[in-house]
Amino acid sequence: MSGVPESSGVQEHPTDQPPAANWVEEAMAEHHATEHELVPTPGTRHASREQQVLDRIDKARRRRPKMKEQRITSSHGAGGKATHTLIEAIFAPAFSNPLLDKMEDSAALTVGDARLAFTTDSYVVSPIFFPGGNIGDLAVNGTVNDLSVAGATPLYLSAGFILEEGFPVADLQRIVDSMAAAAAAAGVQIVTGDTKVVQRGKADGCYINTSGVGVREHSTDFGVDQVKPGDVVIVSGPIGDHGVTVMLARGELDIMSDITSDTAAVNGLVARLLAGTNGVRAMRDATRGGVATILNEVAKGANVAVVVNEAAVPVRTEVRGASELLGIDPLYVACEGRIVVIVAGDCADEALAAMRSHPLGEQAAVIGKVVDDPPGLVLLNTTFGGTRIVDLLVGDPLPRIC
Amino acid sequence: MSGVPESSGVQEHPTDQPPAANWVEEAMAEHHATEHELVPTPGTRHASREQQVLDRIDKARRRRPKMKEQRITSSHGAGGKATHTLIEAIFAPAFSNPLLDKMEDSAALTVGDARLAFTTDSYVVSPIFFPGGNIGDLAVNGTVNDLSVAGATPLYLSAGFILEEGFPVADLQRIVDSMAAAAAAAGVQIVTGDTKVVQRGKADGCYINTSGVGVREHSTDFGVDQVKPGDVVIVSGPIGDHGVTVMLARGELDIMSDITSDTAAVNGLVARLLAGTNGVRAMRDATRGGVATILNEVAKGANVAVVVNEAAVPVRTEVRGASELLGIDPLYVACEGRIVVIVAGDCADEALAAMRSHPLGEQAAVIGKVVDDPPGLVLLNTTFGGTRIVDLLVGDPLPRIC
Amino acid sequence: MCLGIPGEIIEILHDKPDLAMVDVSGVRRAINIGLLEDDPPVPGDWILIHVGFALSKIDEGEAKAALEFLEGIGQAYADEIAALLESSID
Amino acid sequence: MCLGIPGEIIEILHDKPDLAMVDVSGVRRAINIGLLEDDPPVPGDWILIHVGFALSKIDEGEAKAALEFLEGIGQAYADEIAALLESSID
Amino acid sequence: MRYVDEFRDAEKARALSARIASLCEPGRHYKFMEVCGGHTHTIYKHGLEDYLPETIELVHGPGCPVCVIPMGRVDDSIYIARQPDVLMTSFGDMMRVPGGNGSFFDSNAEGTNIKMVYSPLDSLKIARQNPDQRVVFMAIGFETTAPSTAMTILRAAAEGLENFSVFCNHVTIIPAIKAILDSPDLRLDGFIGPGHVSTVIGCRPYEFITTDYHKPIVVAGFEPLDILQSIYMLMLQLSEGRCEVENQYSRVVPWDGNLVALKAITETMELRPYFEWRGLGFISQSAMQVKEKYARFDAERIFNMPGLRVADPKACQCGEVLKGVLKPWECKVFGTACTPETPIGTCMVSPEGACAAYYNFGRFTRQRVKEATAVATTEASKV
Amino acid sequence: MRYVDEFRDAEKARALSARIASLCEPGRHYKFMEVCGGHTHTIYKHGLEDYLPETIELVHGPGCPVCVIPMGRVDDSIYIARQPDVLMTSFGDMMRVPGGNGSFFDSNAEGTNIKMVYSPLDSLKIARQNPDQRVVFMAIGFETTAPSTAMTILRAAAEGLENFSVFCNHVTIIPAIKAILDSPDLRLDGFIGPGHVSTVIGCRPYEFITTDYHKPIVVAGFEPLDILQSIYMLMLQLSEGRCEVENQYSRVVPWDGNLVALKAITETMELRPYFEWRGLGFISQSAMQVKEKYARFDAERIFNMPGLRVADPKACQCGEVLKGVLKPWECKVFGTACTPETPIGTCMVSPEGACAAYYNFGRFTRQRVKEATAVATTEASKV
Ligand code: SF4
Ligand code: SF4
Ligand SMILES: [Mg+2]
Ligand SMILES: [Mg+2]
Ligand SMILES: [Mg+2]
Ligand SMILES: [Mg+2]
Ligand SMILES: [Mg+2]
Ligand SMILES: [Mg+2]
Ligand SMILES: [Mg+2]
Ligand SMILES: [Mg+2]
Ligand SMILES: [Mg+2]
Ligand SMILES: [Mg+2]
Repeated sequence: MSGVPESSGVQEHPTDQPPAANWVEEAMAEHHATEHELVPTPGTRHASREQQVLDRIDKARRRRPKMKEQRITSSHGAGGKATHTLIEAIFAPAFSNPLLDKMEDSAALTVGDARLAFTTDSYVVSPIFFPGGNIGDLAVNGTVNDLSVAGATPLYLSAGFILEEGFPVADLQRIVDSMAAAAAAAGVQIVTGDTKVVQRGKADGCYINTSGVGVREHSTDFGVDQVKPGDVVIVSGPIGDHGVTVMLARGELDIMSDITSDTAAVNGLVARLLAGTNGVRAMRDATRGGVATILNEVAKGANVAVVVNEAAVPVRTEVRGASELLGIDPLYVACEGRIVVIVAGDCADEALAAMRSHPLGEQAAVIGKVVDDPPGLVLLNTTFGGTRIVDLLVGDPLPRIC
Repeated sequence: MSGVPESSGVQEHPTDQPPAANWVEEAMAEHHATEHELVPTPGTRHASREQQVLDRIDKARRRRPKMKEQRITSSHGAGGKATHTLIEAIFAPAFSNPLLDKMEDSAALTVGDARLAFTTDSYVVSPIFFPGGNIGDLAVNGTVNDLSVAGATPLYLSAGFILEEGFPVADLQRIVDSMAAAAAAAGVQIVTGDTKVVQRGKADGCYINTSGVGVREHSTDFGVDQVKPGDVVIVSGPIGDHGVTVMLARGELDIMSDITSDTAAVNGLVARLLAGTNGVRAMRDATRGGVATILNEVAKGANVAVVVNEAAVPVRTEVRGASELLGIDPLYVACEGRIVVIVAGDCADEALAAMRSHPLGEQAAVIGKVVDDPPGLVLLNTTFGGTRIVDLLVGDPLPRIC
Repeated sequence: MCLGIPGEIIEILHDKPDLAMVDVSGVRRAINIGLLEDDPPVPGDWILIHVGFALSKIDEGEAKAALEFLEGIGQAYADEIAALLESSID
Repeated sequence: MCLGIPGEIIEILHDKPDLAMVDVSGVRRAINIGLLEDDPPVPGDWILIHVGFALSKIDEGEAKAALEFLEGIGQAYADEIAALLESSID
Repeated sequence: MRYVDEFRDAEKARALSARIASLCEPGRHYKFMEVCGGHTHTIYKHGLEDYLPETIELVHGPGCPVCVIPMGRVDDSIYIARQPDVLMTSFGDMMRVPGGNGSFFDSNAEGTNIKMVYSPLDSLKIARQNPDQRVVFMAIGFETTAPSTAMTILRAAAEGLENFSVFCNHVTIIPAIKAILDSPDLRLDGFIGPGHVSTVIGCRPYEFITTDYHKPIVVAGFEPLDILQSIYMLMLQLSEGRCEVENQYSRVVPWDGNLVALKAITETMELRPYFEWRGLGFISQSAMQVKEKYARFDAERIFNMPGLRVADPKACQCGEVLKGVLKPWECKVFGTACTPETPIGTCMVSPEGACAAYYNFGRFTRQRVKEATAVATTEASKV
Repeated sequence: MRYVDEFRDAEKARALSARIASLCEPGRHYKFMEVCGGHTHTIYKHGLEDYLPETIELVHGPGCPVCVIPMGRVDDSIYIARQPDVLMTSFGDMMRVPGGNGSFFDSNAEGTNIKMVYSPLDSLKIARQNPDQRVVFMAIGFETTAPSTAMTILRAAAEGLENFSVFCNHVTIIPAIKAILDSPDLRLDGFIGPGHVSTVIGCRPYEFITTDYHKPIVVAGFEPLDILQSIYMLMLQLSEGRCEVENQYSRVVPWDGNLVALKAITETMELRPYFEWRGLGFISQSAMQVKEKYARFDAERIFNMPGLRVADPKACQCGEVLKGVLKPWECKVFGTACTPETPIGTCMVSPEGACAAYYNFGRFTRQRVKEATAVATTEASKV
């Protein structure tokens, strides 16, 4: 067997024309319906056929996204394109209000004279215990972080547990102890809670929701809409540790490593940063979807281009090894104790110095820059010296073979 | 076969002495260890043996409750004794702080000059759609209500979704639309959210967590610790509609009825009440565990006795019918739009009038009274003219046959 | 022992003649009436329901008699109380 | 096509001789080396990993030669650039 | 609710109460046992004892079908539920009853699938819907419930259902009453007879109580007035020196019982030589098992259960409490080894059991409760 | 990383780039096809085209093994996965590829159990751990991956595993190249040969390209310098008028391939008479099936799949795009019927496919991207 067949060539299938898939038929109908759009209208400026095709795509893109799927799939939870479509097609239009529409990590509220931040996240990590942490400290740190990156001082957390019948009480005790320790470390209090128990087989041991309230003591508002060309992009440390740790901890890949999750509360780091510079425009914690997703949100939200210098992005050797082996890109892998900071260009040095003075920011690095064109895109200067576009991921970062 | 055996009588089992269960052995060891406690110490006041036994039980009760089970069971989620034990044994000691320790429906926070209320609840109702509502409006109303009964004006909600892979998008859309409508009806905004997708078989379609922030505009603090002998107990309407509706909607009992859930936001009702009287001491929404559980919390929290007049408790005919058929007590059945209000005795009339002036309170009724002795107990004057103690439920209100 | 609840027969399910639709205070369930085959109930009859089965028919006459007895006692009691009160007023 | 990653053999698993523990930048996995049975690798050898199998051994000499060629081109390029710069200075 | 509300009338209760009081011989103390757990429940739920003079005491009998199931049978059920592809069904009441290694709830937490059903027939429906599961109905109950199980077995046989069986734990009330009557230190003056059992077995089986043991018995309904009237009838018998089987519950209980139901039981079940009762030990011929003829529906034959007994501590004194000889707190293990969370004896399983009720509320005397509610009622009426 | 980082050196790339530019004949346009999806990925990931003069164009070939799987085979896989007790495994790449009724992800949302594995051997482990499940490995890949599947079948046979089978979708690269070469309007100047396929089949099978079609081919490694060097070698051949099979990737690819691997394939698999490729239609003898001898591990024999084809619209023009005849936007269904969410042709499945890349970023010219990054780099270096 050499791979060389005796004869070859494209040929027609011997049977009758098979039926088309439903979606293909629908798509073809749409195709025929829009085909006339390509005929240049007399009297209008004549666009090239290529430009017309691009315009048509652009028009389709500007429509409110529709859910094409009839059922929720795992992609809708992966933080990439499907998640964004789900949010934009279902949640955003139904709940729309000025605070929600900002689509930040936390909502910026004002109650009386108090400037507050309010956020929520549910935690469904599997496995529940992993090197470097567990679902409990993750849940506390995650919500502390969403408040912190809004420039708020996290104060109060809620804790909602959904427990599966049969969950070991000893495991729950461990999780609760971790939460208490994480809350103490972050200087926040868990002030209200709720517990539900669901039937065996209706959960995965333990899910936790934490919501959080913080106070925005700074007079400036941070947010993606503050970002301007000329700003620089800083990450607070090596990326991807958490995501790779959890992926390997599931055991299905049979890969061994000493990587541990980076889960940590970043409020101390953020406080240090804000004390050291007035130039901060926006901050996000690089969780689900990783740094690449955050930067796409920045580029789209501020209508700017973000240019990243690949060689400057800190990635641990083992995270790189696991990523190469699995064919995934660390830029898309979740962190749980790393932040991405956009800071005015002339404040980059003082911001970096401030972050590096904190243990969680020792390896902080400037990884890129904000420019004006092409708006909405994240671009990468590769280590190799080339350039490419860093898009939103279509689904999860899955192990690839090709 | 007449039920009369030819011979009968207690006799020994023909085999050897069987082994005792582990827990029986442990319990017997404890028994022997405490047995000496019953020997009166010379020089101390001689208590009767009965009093000694009661003292020993009391002492055991005052110990911090321990989880005897090694695994979470469905009872831990039912709102009765097991839920209380779980909270007191695991969550309360780990997270303890003055705000949480009040164990109210929402935490009373102060941020700067702002007096806030903050609460959380997860919703795992099955079925997701039921007559009169669905998990979506339930989730909005439930959190609005926990804020309202703290005397706060509900302002902002978070929404955290845990979706099971395969959940129909159309169902999600229906739920989200209900949430939007419920939020609009209650005058609150959903300002932050989160969506997680878990593998098929790791959830039950859709779970929702809502957390809420409200502002406490009244200078007085409401809470169970304000309750005093002489206060009266009011419920805002017929009880048990929600719990019976959901129980029947599961379909397993094959019982048909026209009952619908009472799910509703009570903030308007509470506002009307607070405008009409200054005598309100405490309010709770009678959810999981029903009115009986709330009143037990009041009795224990305020160290008073609550005496309920059974004939005064409004219960719909069908709810009563279903309850009799299933052998459950409506006092323990969940409502989702009913509140229990404790009000100073001399303000009862104005409170009742205020509540009855609101559509959700049309059938409000004084159902009982707070007295000083015996502290910690809920007592019932039955319709029949007798009396009994209304204790916390040991588990769920289960269909009984005897 | 064992929870038994009175219910009214609304309809005999003709496709399943050992089942009857029974009403209990406005809620309805199909109840097996196979144990009453010696004297099958008809719509309007009241039965005692236990775990989905009709255990017996409720005898309206006996019920009435029982209530009359109780009322008799009640009346006698009321008369006595009245007599007592009257005597104390005197 | 198909993702292939170089890794270093750390240990042949003696209970399962067609498996070797392989290190890739500090992470380790057992890799099937059955396709290399004509010339079995030993610890210290580098192999190309694809879907859990070693597809071939990496030839250190060939790799060195390739790099030397590339360096040669690089040097020649540097020389030319230098010459160019020099000439433009002139 | 018809046939319910009429029998919960406080006015009539007061009248009956006065009659009963007038029948009490001065200085005499009366103890009546309500055999049936349903009666215990009614007494508790409606606060019926408030209508009785202090000299009449009600003793809660062994007639709660879940409370008397011994730990070993709970363990055996869990053993069956743990077998591959088993889906077990039972009544809601059973779910919390502890065996030697926890309850059905605990067992479900460890992975078994034990579901509540409202009716045994619902188990058949589940069996039809889950042909790849072996559905086992864990049957409990006295003669009231046994006919339903019997009808269910007959229906399964008629349909030829192959994935359904019954783990039979039906018990019979007469031997339990007899065991109590046989005790030398018995202190009971009469029995409130089990109304719903009697719809099936009728009133005749109680005759031995009057003839052999000379104790009166009144078969009673389940509304509070039914019970109060039955007590009145017992007092009347005592005061008149009579000793008879009387039927207070004649609107429901035919003197001869339900022959169709008895036939169904006899067709499918037979008496066991003996059966263990929680806290009471073995009582001969006190329970039913599936007949050989229906062996293919008999879980005891299908599953090879270990059948291990779990020993009650020797100190367990349920028998004495049931007979009215001991107060709950006088039992040696009360409140230490035996608590509502870990009940050893039958009186501790249900919150209405004598020991559980005393454990939870022993410190609150009935007098104290009455005073509290009286105060509240008076003050509330002012509102 | 050894053998990786050395081949990503920008310094050396600049030198190679200059050499390549110097070899360009003025006015001549060059089109090389990188056959392999792995090469496409490297080119995209490292931005390799920035090192090429505008006159050298890279055409992305049909060598992405998931992209070429036709909708009918995805549907067949889902059909198998829906059978009772089936647990299907496949590589992560397959999970999102749409069939006529959605992808594996969509199918899992409807209840199938299709799991990702890193290695085919992991499927065997899953089969051992789940004896009550029928584990089907949905095998894809060119000759690189086929040996792993072959070894897995041999291992399953040696162990006598009874609950494991393979749904074989292995394709062979040579017929696809030949199909493209046979096109009358071909506009390619040479081929970048698939390095990892060649570790198995060696370099000889490409000789017909040089002898019959007179196109040069260089078997290339997967680091960006490997590809750049291969382009240099192709340019050198063209400028010197040579037309040979050369091996740039000699550190990994032996000229004769891997005989053990070839033997494993030949032992377990044989060529199919024809096989459908997404967007390309049927190509004869372009895929493998499990041999009769291993029939018990052949999912196609075990499961009676409908084997229905899903028609590509006639307007689909992947063949032309692959041959470099058409630009993506010139395909009639581009952007209307065929989008990345609903890809009809192979070039739209992976985000690196020519049509998907153009759909997503067509409006941003390479020049615009280069300018943006250049500005950022200059300004950032000031920081
Ligand atoms: S405490 Fe009561 S229930 Fe427990 S063993 Fe003693 S008598 Fe029986
Ligand atoms: S748009 Fe591209 S991928 Fe789609 S059918 Fe046309 S050529 Fe093929
Ligand atoms: Mg965030
Ligand atoms: Mg958040
Ligand atoms: Mg989990
Ligand atoms: Mg977050
Ligand atoms: Mg709650
Ligand atoms: Mg509440
Ligand atoms: Mg709450
Ligand atoms: Mg649910
Ligand atoms: Mg609540
Ligand atoms: Mg979130």
